[in-house]
Amino acid sequence: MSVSRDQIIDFIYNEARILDEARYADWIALWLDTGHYWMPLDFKQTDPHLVTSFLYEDFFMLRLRVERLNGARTFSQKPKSRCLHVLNRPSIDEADDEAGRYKVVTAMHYLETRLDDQLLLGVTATHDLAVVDGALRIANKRVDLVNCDAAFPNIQLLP
Amino acid sequence: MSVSRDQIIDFIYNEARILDEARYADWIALWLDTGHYWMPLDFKQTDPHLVTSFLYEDFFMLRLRVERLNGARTFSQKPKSRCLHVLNRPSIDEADDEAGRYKVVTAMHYLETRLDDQLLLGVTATHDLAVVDGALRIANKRVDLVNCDAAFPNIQLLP
Amino acid sequence: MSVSRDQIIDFIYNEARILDEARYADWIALWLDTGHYWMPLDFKQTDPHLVTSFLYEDFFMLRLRVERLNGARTFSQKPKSRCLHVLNRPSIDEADDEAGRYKVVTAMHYLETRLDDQLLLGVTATHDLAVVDGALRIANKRVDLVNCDAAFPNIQLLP
Amino acid sequence: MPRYATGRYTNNPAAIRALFNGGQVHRDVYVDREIYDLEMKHLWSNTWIFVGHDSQVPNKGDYFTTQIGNQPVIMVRHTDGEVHVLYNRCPHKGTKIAIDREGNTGKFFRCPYHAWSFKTDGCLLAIPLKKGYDGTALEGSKNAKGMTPVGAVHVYRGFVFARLAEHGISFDDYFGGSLSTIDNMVDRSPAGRLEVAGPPLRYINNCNWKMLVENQTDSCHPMVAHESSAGTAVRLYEEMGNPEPRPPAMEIIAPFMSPYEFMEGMGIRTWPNGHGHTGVNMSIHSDYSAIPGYFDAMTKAYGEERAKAILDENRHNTVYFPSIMTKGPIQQVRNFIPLGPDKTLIESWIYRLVGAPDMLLARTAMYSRMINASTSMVAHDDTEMYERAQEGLTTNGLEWVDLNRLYTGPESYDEERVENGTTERQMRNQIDAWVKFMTVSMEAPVEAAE
Amino acid sequence: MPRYATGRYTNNPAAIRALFNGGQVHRDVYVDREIYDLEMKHLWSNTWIFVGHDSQVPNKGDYFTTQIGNQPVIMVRHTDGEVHVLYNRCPHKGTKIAIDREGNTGKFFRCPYHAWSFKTDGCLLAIPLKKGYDGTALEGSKNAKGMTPVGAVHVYRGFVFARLAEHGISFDDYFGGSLSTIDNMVDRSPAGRLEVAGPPLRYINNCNWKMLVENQTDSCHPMVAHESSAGTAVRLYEEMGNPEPRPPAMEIIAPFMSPYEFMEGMGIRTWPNGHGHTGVNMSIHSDYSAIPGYFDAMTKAYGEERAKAILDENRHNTVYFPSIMTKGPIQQVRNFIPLGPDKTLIESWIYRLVGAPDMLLARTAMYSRMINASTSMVAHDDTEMYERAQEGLTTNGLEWVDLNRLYTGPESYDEERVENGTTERQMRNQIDAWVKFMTVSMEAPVEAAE
Amino acid sequence: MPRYATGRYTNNPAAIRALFNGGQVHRDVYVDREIYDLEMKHLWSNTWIFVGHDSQVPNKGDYFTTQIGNQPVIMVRHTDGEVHVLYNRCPHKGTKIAIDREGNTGKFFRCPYHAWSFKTDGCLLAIPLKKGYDGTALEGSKNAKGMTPVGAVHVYRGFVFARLAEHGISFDDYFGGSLSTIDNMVDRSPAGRLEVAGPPLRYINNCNWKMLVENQTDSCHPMVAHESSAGTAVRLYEEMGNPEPRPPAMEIIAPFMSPYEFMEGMGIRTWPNGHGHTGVNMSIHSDYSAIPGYFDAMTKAYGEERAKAILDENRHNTVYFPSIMTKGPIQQVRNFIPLGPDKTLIESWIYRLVGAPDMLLARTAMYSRMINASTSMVAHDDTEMYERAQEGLTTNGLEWVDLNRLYTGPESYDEERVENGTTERQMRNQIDAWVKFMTVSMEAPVEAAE
Ligand code: FES
Ligand code: FES
Ligand code: FES
Ligand SMILES: [Fe+3]
Ligand SMILES: [Fe+3]
Ligand SMILES: [Fe+3]
Repeated sequence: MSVSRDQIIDFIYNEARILDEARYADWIALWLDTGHYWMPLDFKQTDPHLVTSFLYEDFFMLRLRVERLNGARTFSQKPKSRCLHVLNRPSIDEADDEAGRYKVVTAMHYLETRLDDQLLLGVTATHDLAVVDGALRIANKRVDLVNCDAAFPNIQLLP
Repeated sequence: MSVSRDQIIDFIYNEARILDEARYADWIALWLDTGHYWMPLDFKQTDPHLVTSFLYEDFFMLRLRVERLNGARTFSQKPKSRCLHVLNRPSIDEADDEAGRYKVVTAMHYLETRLDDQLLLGVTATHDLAVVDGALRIANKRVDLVNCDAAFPNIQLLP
Repeated sequence: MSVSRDQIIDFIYNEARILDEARYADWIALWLDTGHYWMPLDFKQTDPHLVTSFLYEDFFMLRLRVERLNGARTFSQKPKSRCLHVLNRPSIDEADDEAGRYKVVTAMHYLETRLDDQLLLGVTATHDLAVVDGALRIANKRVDLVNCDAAFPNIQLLP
Repeated sequence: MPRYATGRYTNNPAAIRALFNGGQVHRDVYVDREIYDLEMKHLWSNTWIFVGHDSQVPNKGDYFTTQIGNQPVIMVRHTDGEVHVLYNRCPHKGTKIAIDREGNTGKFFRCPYHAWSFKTDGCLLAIPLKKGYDGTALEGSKNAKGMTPVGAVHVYRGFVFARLAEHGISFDDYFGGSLSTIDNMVDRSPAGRLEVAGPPLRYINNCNWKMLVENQTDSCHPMVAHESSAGTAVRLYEEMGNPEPRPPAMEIIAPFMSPYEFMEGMGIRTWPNGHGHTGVNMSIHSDYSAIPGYFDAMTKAYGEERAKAILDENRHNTVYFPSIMTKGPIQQVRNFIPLGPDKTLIESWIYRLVGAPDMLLARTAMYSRMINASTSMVAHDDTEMYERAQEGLTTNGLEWVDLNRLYTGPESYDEERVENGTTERQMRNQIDAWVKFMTVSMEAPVEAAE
Repeated sequence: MPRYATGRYTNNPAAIRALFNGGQVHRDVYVDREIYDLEMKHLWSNTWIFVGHDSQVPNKGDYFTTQIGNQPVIMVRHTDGEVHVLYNRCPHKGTKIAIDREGNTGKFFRCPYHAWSFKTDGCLLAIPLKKGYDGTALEGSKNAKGMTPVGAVHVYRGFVFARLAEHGISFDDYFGGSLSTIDNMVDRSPAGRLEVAGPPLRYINNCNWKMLVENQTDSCHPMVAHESSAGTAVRLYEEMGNPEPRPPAMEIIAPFMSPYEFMEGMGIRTWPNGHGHTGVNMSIHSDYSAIPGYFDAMTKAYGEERAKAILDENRHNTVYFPSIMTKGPIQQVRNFIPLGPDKTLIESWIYRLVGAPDMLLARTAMYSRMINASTSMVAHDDTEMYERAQEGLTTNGLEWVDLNRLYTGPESYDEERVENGTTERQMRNQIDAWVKFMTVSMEAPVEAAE
Repeated sequence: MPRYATGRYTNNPAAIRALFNGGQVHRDVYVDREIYDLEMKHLWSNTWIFVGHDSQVPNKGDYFTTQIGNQPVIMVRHTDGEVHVLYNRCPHKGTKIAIDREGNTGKFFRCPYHAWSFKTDGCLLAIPLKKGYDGTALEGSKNAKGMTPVGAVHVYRGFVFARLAEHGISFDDYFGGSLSTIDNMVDRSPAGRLEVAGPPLRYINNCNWKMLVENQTDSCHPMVAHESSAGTAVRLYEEMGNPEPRPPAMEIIAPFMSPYEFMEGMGIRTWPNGHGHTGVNMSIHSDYSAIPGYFDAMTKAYGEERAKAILDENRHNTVYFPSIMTKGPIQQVRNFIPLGPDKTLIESWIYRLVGAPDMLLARTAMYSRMINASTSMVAHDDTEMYERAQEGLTTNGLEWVDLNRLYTGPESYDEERVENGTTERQMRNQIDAWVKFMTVSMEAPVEAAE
């Protein structure tokens, strides 16, 4: 049930592109419904529960989030935001071909824009990928902001 | 008359580097003289003619543009601008080895500077490449700004 | 005493990650003690001695620099800065497998942050790598700022 | 100049008048913060400002958001079919009702904060839990009326203009004969109608808005400032051996190298209140190639004689002071939106001539991107000049800008005049109108009120 | 509004009072630069402002840097165990003594520039080469005292408040009965103690600080502004067939869709000096699921009856004017830090109920990220409204913000009152206090001095 | 401080004088916007400001663009070989004539907008279509003269200084004995000449320009603020077992750890009008290793005795108030360009000693990048202090900056004095000159004019 190194790297680039193209249904389909999208607040934070975070979203929250983005009365998205990821080459830090589990670390610069505003964020994404029925899926995703202790305006889309 | 995946990817990286190094004669040489450099104005614009654009440059305009950049009386380039592209890994969306035609999509962050000013743009480039006499050439190039509806200062060089 | 193309590329990505993760002891270990880290001041500068530079650091200066970053009384690093590199794919411009010397050019966008401040720099790194005892090491590193003639605030970490 | 206001100009019409001596203008007009704020309060309120084109809001409930001076407004097609212009501000707590550039709001606007709703003419429609306001001072307050409309709105052949001030000069008195350019632009449609074509090019220049407006009739700069683009195009074309068909750039850009003699002969016309145009006798648009089928369509619509007359008019740039420049042969409006004393947003719109071949729209679209975009070489030439001037004017060695070209003595701007195409009279005409509409309301009681 | 100060408000209490007519507030209160500067000088100096929680500095020498209004300060635990609040400014040349968000400085502060040192109560400890100052005017000058402490500090059940002004209203007189919310929050700890849990969420809103403060008791906006998040959550959950266990989001976010009737019944209480809270009778926090073991712990600590009483209190948002909002059921403080007339930094802190199960802290942490972060959907809804209002208020069509809901005549804010949960009385109460503390020191001699 | 001007200082010399009491300076001097604007208008116009070095423009037509205070100027070598300094502003519409940092314009400048041309001394040369100005008011206006030269220019041993004001103190009266440092720097060239070496390091500090100027003679900060760099270097070197040859950093950076005793003995000299230097008796530059062949070259040029005398002078930092700091042993000029009350651009130039070995230039280049760049560890130490102080000074707990060190009573700054190296007398000397040149022109009629 193993996958090739290229398949893993492709998966990471593909996810970023799906987000940039706002293909949210496709994006949700990449996830295992047990997964969490975690954006820690604290530098090198280890506990997602007893310290708060920017995001610690279960599958329901992720679905809610993408549903909301297209809602008729989602005023903060009238007009819509857009984003563009540029990824450093992903690094496969851990690979368990037996279990079909992979840990991939990717530094990226994330640009989010709306009307005349533009926000640039430096983030490091850590993907836990799992092979299910021969296909790669996101088991968990952690996104660390390089300046997690800074004050931010709205960040409405997902790095 | 086919080329390898690596050759295509290398071509895209190479073009960006040529622009960053302001080797404009080399850059013009990459083009088929029937090609257009299109930077649409509208989000997901389909018509380059009856809706205006940032750029829809034929070969003459491209040559004029690079000629002008080095002109003795090009005051807006005294002093000169410089740019630096950082590319996401290019994705070969379509490949017709028979015809020797390839469509490559590349997200990138484009930095343009002059004196103490700096402008960062998020763009997605779509290259139509053609193999002519065994060598890859740019048949057409489309560059979409992630925030195409924003107001911009001068953008004097080419993403 | 040659190394593979992939090993060279991996080395470049790895160095950037080490800097982003502030693993400075590891970073120093990448260097030959005869090396210089050169960040020229002038556009296309050729002489590191009779024209000044942002940096022209010998091994002692590099060690001093990283020592200082963790010093108890390094007030400009209380709190600390953090950085994140996103690299264009490195290009191996010269390879002498005989001598085990390689020249690698890499465009990158470098983000440095501290508290609520963030600085984005466009740089091109040129690595002279040497194979010593079968391992790659940094013989010299040159970093050119795309807007080297601009005025900058503090740049406290290393692109 | 001081970066803060010393109150030198507020409620001081004499000081405003002293900024223009007929041939020269004081640099404070371009760089001073207090002057800018007074422009927003007086000049941009007392004059008629371009808002948009009614084809942007073809259907009931269609709206478009923009600003008049520094005032955010909404242009909307009301249920009665009329176009209304409302301040983009909820009477409850001030929330902007819409910030989408455009959309359709149906029969009413609904504020996204507490759901107060308003008819598309601004009138208050409903408030949730309305009873909470029974017997309160909301009733009878201006807030209870709903979204406030601007002072006056006038739609002229599809172009929507507004005056913020409730009272002031009428549309006709303000524009007078200058409307002939809009007439010509619209008449060029066999159907006598324009339709907006796509979104505008939007670009920022770090300079005062007047530098752009003055440049529109500046006939002594093209052969100098645009040598880098137009001059290079001509040279490049020659090097290629003048191949036919000519690249479009040769038709659009090359004419910018026309010599001084051409510019002199072209002529400049000025109208009262700061309006005027270049290209009285001919212009850089004169030699555009004929578009197959267009003249036939025009003849069918107007008869040959009238059609000829319409197409023989080759005006270059017409300034409708202070907010726009438009053309006849090219269906374009350049909208100058001030963002600060040293920052201007330009929105460049293009329009389709209803009933005319697509090629005319294609040419207008091409002209627009070649001449106006952030990415246009010709625009790079101009912007460089504006932004250098904005910085240069901060120097104290010289405090005056010179507009003396062909100014040989006192001029009356109350009469329509045609002069040598290189005169700076139109720039003087603009500053004359600037002084007039800066000061006309300066001592009105409304001042005291604030 | 003018972007520069015309001096309309400085030392002009009458002009300040004229900005509030009982039911409406003039927009200058939210957008005017001079008003903002006067707020920093008067309102934020004369009132008691939240600084932090003493559990942030548990040990001697522990410090935390923040700001009171626009004044950088350091909160530090002195060697005597007391918490002190000092201006973050070296008496020599003004260097900030520390800019780390927090740390431990040991027995003394040492300026990084020339090594002047200070005890942790601010008193000057030593100067290198001290003899260089023998017989100089430094001796006897205020600078020789060391780091200046703020006017007054009061720690209430762990929460540290400070008043910049040396003289003024006392802590108890200022907060009076409003302290009951803090009591309830702390009483919810079986140990009667809170502990800070992690760093705060920090986010920037491009609006005036008062827009955030007013929103805290704005019970007519959730079902409208939050329909996109809460409404969508409800729909999505239904589409899934209301599975159990409910996703946490349904407990935290869904209640924002509560109907007007619920909001009316919820009730609003106001206290003198601008303080007040929503959720007198019940609130959107009422239906939170019970946490295993918690009630037992509470009973053990307080006895069943008292425990019930503490937990039956379900206050929603309590505003301690002007600087924070806090809750009872959720151990959170939202700190509003003004950065300009149109810019506010919000820091959202959470606390552990010492002696209570972790699950309560987990719920508070979840609430905080779901409702408050830059990445929170609910915060996106609110921020959109604030920022639209900040821009909308610059329009000149209407100069007043309406707060008339359920305002049927003159009100006294000197008495504690409970009213219908949809009243805007608490917003009026805030503006009334705003006027009071803006003007109280306006003609004091200290003015002349500057 | 108020962010807007209350007009407290404009035309109010008494208020300016009240900002300095001999030993302490009011923080408005560093943070107030109105004070900053007045500095540009008075202090930076009435004093002699560094422009550049004549070796930057060796040939006729060579030019260099920079600014004097906030005024953009061009330094150019005229056809007669003289260096001229002109305001960078076209007399037509204000366009900056050149914005390249440097270049060669040939025999004349040509404005890029409408091609007015000017001789390299600024005189109007030609206007296209000149006849358009016949009989107009341009003739006889100041604009017709061409590009305006600054008030006065003086080249001293290659260094170009200018005074914006037309009338005022002469170059010699202004600098007096302080020129001895420039003399020593230039004398160190066997040819008695310097040549600029490459572009300057350019960096931005978010602080007032005076914080940098005061730091130049602040001998009590190095061992404290630079412990992180210099102290660490010393420790690291020891850990390595003091290897020889010493790393260059040990020669350049380590001396910043010199003890107070050294600093005291070093001595400080002050001259009238705010000038002064550290390192009267010796300095951190004293122990620089000898460069092979240099002394021979000096002896050949000057004779041994004179050569010794020149090289025995080891001045550290010399401040030519207000705009630069320079050294003798290191051929460097640090140019302080104010960009706002809280923003300063520093340009750090280095020069070659004509006729001396390359190694001296190499050392100067090394010193410059190790001590001055945005990337310099030593600069990081200093910038951190300046920027912390800029923010710290906004606190209201203390309004005065202390400069009392070794100030035991009224001092006269009109006499040259040498004192203990740790005195803050030179900082007081600067503020004294600041008051003098801020107020000297304050009531001149030119005021009324504006
Ligand atoms: S602000 Fe618009 S309804 Fe309340
Ligand atoms: S500024 Fe603090 S010791 Fe000098
Ligand atoms: S502005 Fe210089 S010639 Fe017109
Ligand atoms: Fe032009
Ligand atoms: Fe809300
Ligand atoms: Fe220093």
